[in-house]
Amino acid sequence: MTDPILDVRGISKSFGALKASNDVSLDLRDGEIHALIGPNGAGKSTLIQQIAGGLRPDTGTIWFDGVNITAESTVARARRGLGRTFQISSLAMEFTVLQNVMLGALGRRGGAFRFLSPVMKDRALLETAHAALAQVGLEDFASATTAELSHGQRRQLEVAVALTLSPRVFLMDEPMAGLGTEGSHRLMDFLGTLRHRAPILLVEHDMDAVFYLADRISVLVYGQIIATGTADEIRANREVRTAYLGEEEDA
Amino acid sequence: MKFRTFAAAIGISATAIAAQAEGLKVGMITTLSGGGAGLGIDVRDGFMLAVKQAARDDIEVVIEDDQRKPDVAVQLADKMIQSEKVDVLTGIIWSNLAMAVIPASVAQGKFYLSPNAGPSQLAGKGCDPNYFNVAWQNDNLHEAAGAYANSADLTNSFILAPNYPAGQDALTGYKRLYEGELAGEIYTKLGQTDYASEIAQIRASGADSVYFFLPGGMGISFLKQYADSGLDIPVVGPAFSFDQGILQAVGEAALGVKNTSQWNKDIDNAANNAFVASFQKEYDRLPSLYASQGFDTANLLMSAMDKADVSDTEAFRAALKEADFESVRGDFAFGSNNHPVQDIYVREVIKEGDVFTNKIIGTALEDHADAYADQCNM
Amino acid sequence: MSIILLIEQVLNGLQFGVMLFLMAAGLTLIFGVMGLINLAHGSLYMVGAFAAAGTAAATGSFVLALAASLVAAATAGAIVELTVIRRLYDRDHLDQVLATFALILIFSEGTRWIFGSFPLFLDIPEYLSGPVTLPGGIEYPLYRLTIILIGLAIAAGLFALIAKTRIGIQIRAGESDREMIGALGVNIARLYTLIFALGAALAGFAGALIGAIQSVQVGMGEPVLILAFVVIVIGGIGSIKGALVGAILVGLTDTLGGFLLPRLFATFMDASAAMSVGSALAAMSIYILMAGVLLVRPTGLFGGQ
Amino acid sequence: MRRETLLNAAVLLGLLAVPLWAWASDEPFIITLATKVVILAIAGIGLNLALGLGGLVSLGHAIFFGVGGYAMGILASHAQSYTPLMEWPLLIEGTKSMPVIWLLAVIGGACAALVIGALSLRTTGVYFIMITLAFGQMFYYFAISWPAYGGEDGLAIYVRNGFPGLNTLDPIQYFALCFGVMCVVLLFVARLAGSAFGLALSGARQNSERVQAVGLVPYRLYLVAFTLSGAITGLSGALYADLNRFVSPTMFSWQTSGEIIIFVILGGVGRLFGPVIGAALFIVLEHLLGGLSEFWHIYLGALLLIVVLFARGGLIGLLAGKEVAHD
Repeated sequence: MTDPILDVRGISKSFGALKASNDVSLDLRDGEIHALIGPNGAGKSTLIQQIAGGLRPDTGTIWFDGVNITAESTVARARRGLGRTFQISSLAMEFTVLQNVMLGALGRRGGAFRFLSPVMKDRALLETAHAALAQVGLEDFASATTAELSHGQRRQLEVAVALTLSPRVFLMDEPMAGLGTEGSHRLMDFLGTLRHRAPILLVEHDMDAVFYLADRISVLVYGQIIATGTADEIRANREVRTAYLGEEEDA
Repeated sequence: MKFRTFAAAIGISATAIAAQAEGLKVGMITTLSGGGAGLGIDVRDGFMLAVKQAARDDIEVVIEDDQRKPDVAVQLADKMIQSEKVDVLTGIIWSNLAMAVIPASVAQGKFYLSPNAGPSQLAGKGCDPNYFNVAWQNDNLHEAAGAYANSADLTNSFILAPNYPAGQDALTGYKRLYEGELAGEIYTKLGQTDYASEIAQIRASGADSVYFFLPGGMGISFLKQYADSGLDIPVVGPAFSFDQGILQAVGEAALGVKNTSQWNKDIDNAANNAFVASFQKEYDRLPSLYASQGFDTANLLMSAMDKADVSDTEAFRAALKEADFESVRGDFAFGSNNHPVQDIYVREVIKEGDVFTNKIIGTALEDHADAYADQCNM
Repeated sequence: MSIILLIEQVLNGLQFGVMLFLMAAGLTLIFGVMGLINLAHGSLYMVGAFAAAGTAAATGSFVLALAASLVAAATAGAIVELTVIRRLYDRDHLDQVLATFALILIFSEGTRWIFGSFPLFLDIPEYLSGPVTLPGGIEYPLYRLTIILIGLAIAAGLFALIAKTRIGIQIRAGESDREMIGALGVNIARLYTLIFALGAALAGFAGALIGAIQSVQVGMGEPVLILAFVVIVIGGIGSIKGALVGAILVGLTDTLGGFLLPRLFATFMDASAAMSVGSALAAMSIYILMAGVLLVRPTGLFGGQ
Repeated sequence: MRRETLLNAAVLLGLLAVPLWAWASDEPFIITLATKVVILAIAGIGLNLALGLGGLVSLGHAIFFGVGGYAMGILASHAQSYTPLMEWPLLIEGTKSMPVIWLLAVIGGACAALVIGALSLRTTGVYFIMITLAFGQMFYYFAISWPAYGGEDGLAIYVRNGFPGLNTLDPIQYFALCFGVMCVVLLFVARLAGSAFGLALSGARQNSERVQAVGLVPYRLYLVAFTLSGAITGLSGALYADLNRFVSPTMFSWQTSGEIIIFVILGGVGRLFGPVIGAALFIVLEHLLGGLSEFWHIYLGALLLIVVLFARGGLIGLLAGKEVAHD
């Protein structure tokens, strides 16, 4: 078995008295989808932010491909190949679809300090961008304004931008949120194939999606991981049933 | 393209302007909006009153508002010269605007008559035969205050002014003739409105008098706060802080304060009596120092027009230099650098009925010229 | 330099700071609750001063003049809020800056149109004029002392208003979560108008108090406005406590800077040059203070993230 | 061709035609006004780079305008009085050559913007607006009380500086020179907006989190934009000083910063020609309204209010419609 590409070791983060992350460890291996689930307020967002670089853990370390990245900035982590999609669509809304993807391609090339040559005529960048759009099936919308896209299309575009970075790992924060059934299914199929390009750490509320897609599932409750295992193991786990799924059913 | 002409507003009919062929065109650039507009309005009103009284059809006045911005003034001067093709420029209130406009204007062969500002550079090395100052050289009133301090046996003055060129010149002017000691010398922030700190320092300094140059709102604030501080050391200032326009806003706080001026409404001569009466009738307020300067400027100009045509530059210049007009301040002559040689009086703030005003109590300097005339080569 | 002089300067700094607080409190409340930058706050200060001067001239009563300043500024504030400001709440800061800048132009020239270009008269009432002797033999103007006390009383009142009353709870709720107060069933539109009028009244009151010792003229509001902005930025925008601390800090820095810096330079320069360099630096001192604070704490001393 | 492109072409042609007409009919002041429009437009184009493209609301651009102005004033005043600017460690003489002055104005504006930007960009939002205002006030008070170059009086230069092959004193020739500079600046900014840098900067303005997630550092993008913006505004300051043959601390005042923002808004934020149209409109208004009433600021204020409240795209937005995303 290969070493995990992303390895979170015992991180904790407190806000005052609230322990948002309490000695959390989890890892992500090549070719898998590892889903992170948990009730509202369990600390999923805080955890994702620490992995992406927006927050720094109080203790513990985060390793990426054998390197300790705990102290690195968001930008540095992105350059290493941590491709992130956001919970709320985070795109440049005034841009066209193509421009958004070009932005990713630009990031991949590293450095935007070219001042006079027209970027939208840069062949190499355009190739990367169009390829990414083709993969998510948005090539027909290349010149549409981003603000005009439907919810699901914006999700696809987020993934396309992440793809331009040729990431080693995807970090996806609730990609299914706000999608209709049909949109969810299409995205689920797509993510199912995407895991072979790079493994996915998936935070998701949609339990159908999670149990359909995930190779492994970790359950986060009150900042602690109470179980990690395959879909079947998690379904069978008594602690999870009482602490989490039960609650969910009540709610 | 003409944006506005005030000639119509003051009663000269448009046909009269059209008819005059050999006439003279005056461009007045002055401050009519924003802060300090009161001064420009007074100069304009004084000037236009004289023009109206003369009732002549060979003078046209174009008035523009510089908003107290030097760059606007420069552009207006360009406009006056290039488009309006005026012969004479006048009207500027502030020294920094004067420095921006006058050198370039006289270099282009125009006459400039200053109704208010008199920066030292233009009285000395930068003097010009076409530039005439009808008010004073900037230092004059401050010098007079220094001289007054000597005569009043004040020997330990505390002096203050804003930290900008006119302020620095003011204190230099005071010190030029003043013979006593200085209890302190402070430069305040330009536009400062609270003088508690300075007043505390005056109190602690043991001074026997205070001299201040704080034009406009700064002076009002200073005087009110000084009066409230309980200090009873005599205060002396130049006329600017005690002028008709702002005296009502200072109120009781100014009562009894001595200030120096080359004009006051109680100077007893025919020209002045007529001016004060007609100004009050026309505008329904007492004339200010600035109005008197505007009035004199117009009369000087028209006296020269009677003697020479403006197209004959040499003759017109000589006619201006003669200063053959009835000045409201009495005797008036130009020195070698075209700046006034005149008496400067000491006034005291009094209350006439409900109105605060000034009365002359003495003469600080007689036939006083300025300190820069020697440096002027012309 | 005597200790008495220094104490007197500290009092002056305090008085200046307290005045700035009255301006800054309204600004910071309006920003904290409505997220609005209001450049026209200085105009409300001017409105208060003019209303007070007009009333004092007509009635001769200083108390009535102060009351008039409160009413006039609050009314002007409410009118402006209802007609213009409420369209700006969900706009970006740039739009707010421009629209309220436009209001300054309209207010200033409008006032000049009504009252003319000459400064108006407003004086300290007889019973508050002249100096009093404080313990230690310090002679200090009674009026300035009164201003300090009134200012501190208003500060205490504001803190109590926010901590104890129903409106205060709504204000605090509004600061933390705008949607929540809607959910609580509060009439947000009315609350906003009320807060804006309250801020305006404080500014107008400050204008009237200061108008009595300075000159009441068009354009008097803008220098104070800039200082009030410096205050709330130093204190952290939205924080009343920050406004108080920032105001006192700015008041002391400005007063003591102008007093001490020239003396400091005089120890190693000739007097006249020291005066000119020292006062130039003093004029810049509060802006240097502000830049310094922001560099260390980009959201001010008491500002949230 | 798109409507905005047509409009832009019409503006350029109009801006050329008016002074040419004035030249033919001997109205030199109209040429001076047109020159002022062109120069203020350059200042606005500079600001628009930071404001429109980068979303940086700077209330301190008067600093760079003033730095450019004083670069001209200081160099020319030394040349005028034949005193060297500096004798030690190396001899630097004043100059009356526009190209040299422009170079220094650009460098001066850029350096000031680099330092101020590096400090100010640590803050965001209102704090950024206010800290740039604070830096502006520092420069303003410094210029007022610094006696070496005239303090509040400013510096007057009696003869306009020279440009090889032109008689700059002739209004129409100076206009042509400024117009040429404006075209070069417009071209530069247009190229910049379409470049990799422009894309990244515009992305950072719309969504800074997104830009970071693709591995770009917004701070650096902003800083470079701010510096370039300062350089362009500095250049316009030197031109403006030469138009008036005069510099003064009012160039540094916060009202100047406010007016530059107004041009940009009146014309249309983020539009290439926004500042050009805005500056033209502002000057026309100043002279038309100024002619109507002493209280013309009231009308200016009302107009500005209407534009901000009801016509968010500025004049270009009204005439050319919503901005089209361009590939």
